[in-house]
Amino acid sequence: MTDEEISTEILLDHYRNPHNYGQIEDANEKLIEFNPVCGDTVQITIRIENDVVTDIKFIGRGCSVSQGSASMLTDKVKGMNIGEIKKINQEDILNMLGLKLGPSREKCALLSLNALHKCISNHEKKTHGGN
Amino acid sequence: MTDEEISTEILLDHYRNPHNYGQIEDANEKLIEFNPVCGDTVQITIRIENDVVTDIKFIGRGCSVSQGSASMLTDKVKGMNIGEIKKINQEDILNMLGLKLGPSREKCALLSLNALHKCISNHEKKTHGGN
Amino acid sequence: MLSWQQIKGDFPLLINKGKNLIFLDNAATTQKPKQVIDAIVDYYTNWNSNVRRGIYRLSEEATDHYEKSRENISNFIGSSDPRQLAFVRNTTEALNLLAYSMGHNLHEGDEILLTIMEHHSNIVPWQFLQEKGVKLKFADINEDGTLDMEDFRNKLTRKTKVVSVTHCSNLLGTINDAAELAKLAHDNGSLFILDGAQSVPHMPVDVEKLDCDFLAFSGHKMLGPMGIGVLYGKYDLLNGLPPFNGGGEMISQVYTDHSTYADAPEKFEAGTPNVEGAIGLSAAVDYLRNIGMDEVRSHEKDLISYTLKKEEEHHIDILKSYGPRDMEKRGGIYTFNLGEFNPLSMSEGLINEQIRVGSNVHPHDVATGLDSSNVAVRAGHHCAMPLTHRLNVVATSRASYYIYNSREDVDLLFESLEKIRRLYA
Amino acid sequence: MLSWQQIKGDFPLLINKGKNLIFLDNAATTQKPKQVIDAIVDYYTNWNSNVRRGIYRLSEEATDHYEKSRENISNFIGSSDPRQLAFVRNTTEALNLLAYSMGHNLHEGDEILLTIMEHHSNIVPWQFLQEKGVKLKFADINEDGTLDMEDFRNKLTRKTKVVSVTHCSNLLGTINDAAELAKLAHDNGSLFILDGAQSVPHMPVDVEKLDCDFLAFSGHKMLGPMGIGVLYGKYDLLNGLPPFNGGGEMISQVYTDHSTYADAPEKFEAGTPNVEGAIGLSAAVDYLRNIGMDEVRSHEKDLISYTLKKEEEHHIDILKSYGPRDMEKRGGIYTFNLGEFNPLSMSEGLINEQIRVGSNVHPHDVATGLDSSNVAVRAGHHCAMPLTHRLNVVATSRASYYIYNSREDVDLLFESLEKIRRLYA
Ligand SMILES: Cc1ncc(COP(=O)(O)O)c(C=O)c1O
Ligand SMILES: Cc1ncc(COP(=O)(O)O)c(C=O)c1O
Repeated sequence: MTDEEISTEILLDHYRNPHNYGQIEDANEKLIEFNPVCGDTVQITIRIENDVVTDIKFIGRGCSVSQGSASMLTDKVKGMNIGEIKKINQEDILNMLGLKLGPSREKCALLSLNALHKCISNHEKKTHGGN
Repeated sequence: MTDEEISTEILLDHYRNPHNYGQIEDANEKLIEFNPVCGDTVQITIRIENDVVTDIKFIGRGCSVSQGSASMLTDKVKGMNIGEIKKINQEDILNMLGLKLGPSREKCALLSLNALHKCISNHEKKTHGGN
Repeated sequence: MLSWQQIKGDFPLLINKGKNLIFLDNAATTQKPKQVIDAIVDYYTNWNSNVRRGIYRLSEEATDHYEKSRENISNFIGSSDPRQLAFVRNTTEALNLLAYSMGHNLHEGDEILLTIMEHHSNIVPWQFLQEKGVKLKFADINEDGTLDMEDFRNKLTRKTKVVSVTHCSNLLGTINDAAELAKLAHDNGSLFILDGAQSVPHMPVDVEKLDCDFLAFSGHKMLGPMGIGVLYGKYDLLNGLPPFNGGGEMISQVYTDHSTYADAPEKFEAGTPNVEGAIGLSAAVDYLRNIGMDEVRSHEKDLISYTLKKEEEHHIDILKSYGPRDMEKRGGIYTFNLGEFNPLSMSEGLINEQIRVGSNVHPHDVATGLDSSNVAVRAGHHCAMPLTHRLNVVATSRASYYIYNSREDVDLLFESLEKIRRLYA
Repeated sequence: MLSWQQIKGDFPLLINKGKNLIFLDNAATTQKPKQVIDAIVDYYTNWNSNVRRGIYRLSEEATDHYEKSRENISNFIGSSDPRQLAFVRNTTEALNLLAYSMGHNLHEGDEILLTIMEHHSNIVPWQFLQEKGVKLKFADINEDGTLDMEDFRNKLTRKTKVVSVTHCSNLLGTINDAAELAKLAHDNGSLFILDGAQSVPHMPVDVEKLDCDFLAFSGHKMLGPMGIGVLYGKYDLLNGLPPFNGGGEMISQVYTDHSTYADAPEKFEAGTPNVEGAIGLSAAVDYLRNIGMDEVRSHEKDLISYTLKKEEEHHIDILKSYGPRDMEKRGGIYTFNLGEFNPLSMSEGLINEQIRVGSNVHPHDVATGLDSSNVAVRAGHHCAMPLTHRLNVVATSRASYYIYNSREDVDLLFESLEKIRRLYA
């Protein structure tokens, strides 16, 4: 198998049997991100304590790239602190997937990262904004 | 001199010293035709008796083609009856000039014919319309 | 007639890509034969100039080429007067022109009747008129993907000022009975607009036989260059419309406080026209005429019936396709899903179920999978979101055929679909 | 740098025509270098596909070429963000887009300040807004053909919402001080639009240095293909405008009763874009950048000063030319008359005088005469009727230069003018 084929297999594994699938009861952030063009949807629920992600789950519907990357991303960020998560960028996600994606599929890959970053930013507003 | 050069000379002669230049006092039709694109203008005054053009004059401003052809056309139609004049078409005017004109100059050449045809049509409306 | 194999040989891009490209996205845009590319090069090498206003020979020659192109395309669609054709950028612009221009005479309560299978280009421009109280109605489809004529008749009311309908759906492939719809519209006193984006390239279209008041189509979908399209209108109707864009070429006189306008078609061609585009499209029309539009239609009919036969043979369990199975009502468009993704009702929140429901393959994954087998199809809403929602899916995959496609391409499509189905099982 | 003679060698049409064509109608449109023609052929031979929505490789490559073209052209005009450029058909469409779109927020009594030297494309679209009570004002010119700054300042009032001005007059050749005008507009709280149709092709233009809010220009006037033009806008201003044309590509979501729109620039690119045009214009920009826009400007400055010198030397008695004689304020445009034809006041009727007054030669005759000496110039109102009337003439003849013109072309122009003058004497 080539590297590309291995990466595809890993992604499909995550797609078929997603990790961290579901909703957290005591989440302090919850957010739905949606790509109207293809209908890809990811909902993230996250529990942040002292700026550290203690738990994160997602539910969603969509293609292997959007859902597989959500599964991999939630694995990756569990236990990370907010500062580290904010540094995760497009590049990191594409490296995580290890696939050559065209620009239209990149949007799928970044759906869950966008959702996550929005959660973090909402959380910061609440805590640092003082309400 | 080539045919083209002779035709040009004739046209320029008409342009420099137009025939039938002026206004008829007892005209029964009078009409101004105007090409807004280049400002070419021809006014025709015409006397029609029993469907025959007994006199016709023009005044105008514009290029050699619009003014020269007005001069030649007024020469040509004096004494003609309405039926004959209505049959004069684009082709006839271009043959009369004997010049190869591009589409934009053809508009100049046809200015006075259009004016003349409108005069005739107005005259017919009056006489056959009964007022 | 040329063989279809020979025809493929006229397309430099297809020759270059060879087996690495089975191009099945022709409803989006088509490839160009060398005759069209040559016409463009010839234009820029021998005739290029601004048109109409120039008095020198080059400009008059360019004008001549431009107007001859108009005449040629006019003949192609059965229009008896070339002044009935205005050159625009594409179908979208033609429909916007109509919506903006007709909008001046539409008032609160007036209705526009569309169908649920319209392309966004035949929806959004009309939506702009909702601001002034104009109402849009959408005739529904039947289960088989054909237009629901009863619903159409019911929605055609005394308030319906305009009926605007696609001749062929770019998603279902449904060919609507344009002549019948035109008659219904006219009997009702409504104007009838036909979106010919998917019909003019693929079948004989005669505006006078169909009796449509306006017709819009795009050059790039019929072997022509990008950036050129056509709005046809019956002369008096076209000429009677208020202008759309203002500027050079479309005026008669301009004063600081007002302007007067040229007659159609100039009236609707503001600014320097795309002369290259007109000449390129004319060359495309020559190419198509040379094949014969009846032949084009037969060829595509053969490909789509073969497709439906293959579909039955392969019998991929989760495959579902859309659109009429009566070949008389079906263009060369094959839209399908490997398992359907239904739209989520965002307001109700997401349902907490596992992703992998019956091993559905999302259309994006289908397209990527096919691409890795060198088969180029489109996936998404195909600029027909209301129809996609009507079908209760988030997206579909679509293969669309043209003259250079063959039965082998269809074979490859199904082999690749089998492969994808196995991969995701 | 290349020599100007070498440059001419890049233009197939000019090589073909040889001595039979001295092309001096570059303000109308320009010829295309083989680099641009090749880019078009290359596109249709290797990359042609619809952009943005395709998931297969060919479409992604086409999208990549399309967006790289946007970036390249963005850099060329000093824009720091390619999303500030929307591709349109031409300058005319860009200005219509602005007028239609801004029109939503303009109300009775609001004023738009133009100048009397505007092209019809920067007048007629604004006139459409007069219907809703918006007022147009026109800043006048001085005797030397420069903008009357005092009049401009006086007409800039608290009601002026928009100032829209040409950077370079296509008739007088006057180069307006865009940075100064932008500053005046902004200090007044007005938006500032620059018509760059005659400046972007001919001199360095940096939108950020000039601080214009919007800039419009046409590809075909700067070696690019027909059918492509650019609207630049500061991102927040551009993105803040309501949409113009509706349809595919410009939407985010479409429902039967409403739609949401994409962000700029997609928002303003409804329908299948002219990908060929964008790629061709990008190739033209590469060509110009390679020469250097400072060099282009110097070359044209040389030609126009040489022209004015020749004019003085030949001293044709009835020749009158227009426009500033200060070369810093003058582009490569030479507009003139062999005797002036003043407009007739139609209402007062015609004055009964002989045609031949001072052996004036009508601009049409001038152009035809020059054409028979193979010199292609334009004659007429040059889509600037208000300015033509302001100069108190019915028409003018115009020679306009570009990179492939030479001093010999100017020599030939004057020799031919002498000949015409003699013929009509
Ligand atoms: C039915 C239909 N109408 C309109 C359009 C819009 O065509 P264009 O993008 O060329 O304006 C398309 C093509 O996408 C179409 O299929
Ligand atoms: C100053 C100016 N503005 C606008 C235009 C219109 O350009 P286009 O016809 O390419 O839209 C022109 C060209 O004719 C021009 O010279």
